[in-house]
Amino acid sequence: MSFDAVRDLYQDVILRHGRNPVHMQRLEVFDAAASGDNPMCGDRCEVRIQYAPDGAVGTIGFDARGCAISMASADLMVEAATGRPPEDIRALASDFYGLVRTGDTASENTALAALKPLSGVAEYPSRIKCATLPWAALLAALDGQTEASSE
Amino acid sequence: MSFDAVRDLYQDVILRHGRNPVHMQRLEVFDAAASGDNPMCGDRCEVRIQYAPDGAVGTIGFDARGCAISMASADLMVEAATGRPPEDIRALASDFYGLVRTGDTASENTALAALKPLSGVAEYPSRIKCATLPWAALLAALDGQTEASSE
Amino acid sequence: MVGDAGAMNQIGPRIPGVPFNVDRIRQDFPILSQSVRGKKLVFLDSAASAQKPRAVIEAMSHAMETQYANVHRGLHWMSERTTDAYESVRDQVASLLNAPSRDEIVFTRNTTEAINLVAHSYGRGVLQPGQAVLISEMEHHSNIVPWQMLRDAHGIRLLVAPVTDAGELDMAAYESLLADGNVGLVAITHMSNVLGTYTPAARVAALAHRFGARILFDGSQAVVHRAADVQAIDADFYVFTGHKLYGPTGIGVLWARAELLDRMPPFLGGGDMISSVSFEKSTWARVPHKFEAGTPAILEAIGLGAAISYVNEIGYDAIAAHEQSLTDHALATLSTIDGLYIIGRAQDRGGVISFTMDGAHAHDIATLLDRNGIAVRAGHHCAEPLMQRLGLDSTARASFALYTTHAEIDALAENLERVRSFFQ
Amino acid sequence: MVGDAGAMNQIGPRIPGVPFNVDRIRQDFPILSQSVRGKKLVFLDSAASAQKPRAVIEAMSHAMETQYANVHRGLHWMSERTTDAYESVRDQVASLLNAPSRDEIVFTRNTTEAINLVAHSYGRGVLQPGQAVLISEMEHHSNIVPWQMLRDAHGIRLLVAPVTDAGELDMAAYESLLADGNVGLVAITHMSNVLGTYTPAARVAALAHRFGARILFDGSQAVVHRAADVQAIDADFYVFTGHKLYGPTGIGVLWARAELLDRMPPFLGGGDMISSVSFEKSTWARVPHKFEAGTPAILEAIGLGAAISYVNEIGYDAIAAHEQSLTDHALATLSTIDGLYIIGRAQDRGGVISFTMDGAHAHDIATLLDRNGIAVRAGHHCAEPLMQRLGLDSTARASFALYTTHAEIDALAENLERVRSFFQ
Ligand SMILES: Cc1ncc(COP(=O)(O)O)c(C=O)c1O
Ligand SMILES: Cc1ncc(COP(=O)(O)O)c(C=O)c1O
Repeated sequence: MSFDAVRDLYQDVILRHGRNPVHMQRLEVFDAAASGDNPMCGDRCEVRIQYAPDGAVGTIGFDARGCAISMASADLMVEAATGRPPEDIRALASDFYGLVRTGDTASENTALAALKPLSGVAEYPSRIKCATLPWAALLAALDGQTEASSE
Repeated sequence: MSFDAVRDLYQDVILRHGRNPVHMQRLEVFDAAASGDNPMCGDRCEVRIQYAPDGAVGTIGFDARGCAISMASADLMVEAATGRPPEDIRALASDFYGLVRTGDTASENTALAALKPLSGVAEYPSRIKCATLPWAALLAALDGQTEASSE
Repeated sequence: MVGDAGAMNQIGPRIPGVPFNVDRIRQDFPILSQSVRGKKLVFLDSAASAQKPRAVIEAMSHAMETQYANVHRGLHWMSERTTDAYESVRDQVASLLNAPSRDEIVFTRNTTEAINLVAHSYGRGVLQPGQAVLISEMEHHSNIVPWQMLRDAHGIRLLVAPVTDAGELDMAAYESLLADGNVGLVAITHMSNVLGTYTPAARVAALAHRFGARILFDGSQAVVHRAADVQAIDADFYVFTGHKLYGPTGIGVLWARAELLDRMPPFLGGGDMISSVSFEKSTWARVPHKFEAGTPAILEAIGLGAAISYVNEIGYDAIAAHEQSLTDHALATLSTIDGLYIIGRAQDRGGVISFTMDGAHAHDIATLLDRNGIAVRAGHHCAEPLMQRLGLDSTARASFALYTTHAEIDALAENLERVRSFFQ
Repeated sequence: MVGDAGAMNQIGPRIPGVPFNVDRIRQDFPILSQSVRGKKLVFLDSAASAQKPRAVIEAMSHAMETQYANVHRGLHWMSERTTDAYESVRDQVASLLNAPSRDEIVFTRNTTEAINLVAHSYGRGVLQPGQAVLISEMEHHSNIVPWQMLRDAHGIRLLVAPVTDAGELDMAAYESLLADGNVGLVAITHMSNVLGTYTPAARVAALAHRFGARILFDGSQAVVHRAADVQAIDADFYVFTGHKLYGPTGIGVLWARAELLDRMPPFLGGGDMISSVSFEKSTWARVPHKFEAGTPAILEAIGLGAAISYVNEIGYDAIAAHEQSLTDHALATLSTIDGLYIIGRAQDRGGVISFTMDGAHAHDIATLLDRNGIAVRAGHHCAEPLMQRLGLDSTARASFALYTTHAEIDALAENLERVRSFFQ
């Protein structure tokens, strides 16, 4: 018995980001912040953002507790979203939701490439929320809300 | 197809008493009265009694609506119980309950003989209450209550 | 999404487009070949609870044998698959009722619990003391008692729309009760379980809405015999019970408009209906989960899904046509029996026929018929106030299902003739 | 009366007196031979819901195939027989719990509904605003949220008895809460679904009574593993849920002392729970029917009856001995795994083991185990307040049933070693 079969879900990049999320930091100064909850399991993720002068999202920090999937997803999200205008982030989020639900994507959004390691989650329906939790918090922050509605 | 098989339940004496209950009459003067309800079907039976000077039940009348079994049972009850002291009636009732539940009896109570035609009801569990309804009302009246508790 | 699960598990599926064949259909119901008291079972008590096709029995067994775990909270395969199976029935029910959204489907134990849920949650949470709930004279106890309890606990008035001598809703009286009544909610049967009467649902709903009232339909009987479309009739709440629709016991349905469910406080508290819990304060899950506390009736939902698939495969059109023909035949045949009175003669009626007979009490009729294997119901049919209205203590009732045959109705009629002579 | 119905339907009944043989027992559970993701299923999530023996599956199928109709209201053979089958399960449950009377057994959908029934009916009908309900820190949401709702609706205070670091009820604190608290009702778990802790029920009940409080035990977990005797522990209310006791979903039980049930107003209104109905006023049936509105979960009660027969045939002594051995083995084996922490170390505990692991989140543990066919649960187990008390977000939980084997526990341990290296 081994866990080779779960490598589709737990790729090295996920294990790495899951273990040591580089962007896990509470911004002391921020323009918007929102939290998301995964009530089923107690995972929680707070995202804080600073806007750049041009309206793009300049800096993103998150504070989270949760599984490897949600931590890695949050960390990769920061990398993929930082520096982009809100509408780009919303489009990217939508592509990302498609990716983790179906395991695949037709989108040509190049920013999605860095998120592809998370596509394996589609095989584990109950884990999809782990991957989308940080995104739900980020989208809520962009909308000026403080709580992501649990879908 | 015929109904010969139900003759065990609907013996002639029952059909006769069911159709023309001789003792169905509302006593205008009475010492005690009680009603019983069969909520499942809307059957209702009111029993009124007059005590004789010696404490026995001198006269019994009933007013009822219901099926052939309950009408016949009420009518036969009046015949079996009239003139007896309350404790005899209680004993007879208890024997009668045994008879209709089991279809048989070990009792040597001679008064029971007239009630034997009702023993066939034991084969039709949901009809047992039809047979016991008037007795429940009579017992309640003897106890000075006005409503028989639906068991 | 409809039909897949049931079709898979079904033994001997009908070929779509093949004409309705009641003999073939009866083979799907194992119990119909049973004998009772030495006679072939003639089951004419389907309005109380219907028999179950093999597809339903198999779907439940199959789940227990191959794919079962608790739902919603599990990360493992068995739990995920069971959750999928359970949740897909929500889609089936939404499609059955033509509900705008699957999230508007709440699973309950039965119709009774569904109405109690509305009475508690909408009744205490949204209706104001002084407002009225308007029901009709031909309601089942399940659509009376919860409103009485609400009246007594919350100061709601209870109004009752009369039925005509023909056994139809008195539309003029209904309208004037609405006009005068400060009615917050109408709760009315979509089809009477005593008289077989269909209420003209769309008209009844339009009137309720004209006077600012919401409307709940008790679809327990209606949904068994004809397609129900909550959007077409413009209902606000629609409830039904699984065991009459060829499904198992233990499962019922409340449909309500999303905006109403959102405004309603939860009814039962516990697992699965929460978003978060602390001793100070808990927050609720989104609908429909807010109304499904605790481990739901998972296997029963799966059984209901198979029942819906089964009904869909046969098709409501075929079912309604068959049952209409049975009803016409029964009305014609029973009318020829001397001293037999059919109760109710609504214009629009289905296969539920109550009757009385001179000289024979309903109980005695039922017992005599039972002796020959024929199951009918006798009593007040959980509609005591309707009995009072009709001046009756009880009736005998024969009710039909998609598996009922014309020959069974002939057997009923023949035996009723015998009952008549027996008591003469 | 216990045992007959189930025994009849059971395939391959065990011979009484034959020693407990888990391999033989596993053959009674068809699902246990299934594969998951290509691996043999190792089902260690029975505390969430247990798998069903063939006896249960067959009892339900058999009823639907040969003997089914609605209960209580029918005069015909099918209805009488189905009523007998349904009502005889009341006897079985009474005997299971050693209840003084069968009329004290109320069927509900599950534990959650049973507790809500008590919270509504006893809570609003008997408890007075200002009185307290006392629960513990280790309750399932189902034994928290209904009391919160009662608090908010009816002005009851909610008190919480702490648990010790070992995961046991803090008896001293419990006693002083009782002494100070004007406590009307204690509602406490008989066995924790997170920690496996048994509460010392008789002591807990005696203390409650000394201070004039009634006591409800949530027996959802306890009744699965050991015989429960409501008279021996001197309980006032006892509730459990069928699907954890190898029965179907959709059925649960409330037992309460007759004198309490008599004083409690009805909870749900509708058919079957009434004595008479008029629009002005309805009167209630006697208990237990007063609390069973509408068509009950007939088939599910029959399934529960078969489950109880099954458990009785094996015997609680044999079950408890087997599970004790499993639990000891699991505690010993899991303790050797580096960085794995078992949560709770109660003196008296059963086969429910929660744990955490350094560097591995419970979700990830569950997913990795699932990949190898091993089903465990991960999360807060519907006990968020307990998680807060323990300073945890979630745990992984392995739970055992009478069909669990030592080899399955070894497989769990082996795979947990792999999980550890995977995340290191
Ligand atoms: C201790 C305890 N109480 C209550 C419940 C709730 O049971 P149900 O969901 O069947 O109502 C459970 C299980 O989920 C439990 O383990
Ligand atoms: C019209 C109607 N409403 C409500 C009910 C109650 O259904 P249930 O007993 O399944 O809750 C019934 C059937 O008993 C019915 O015929």
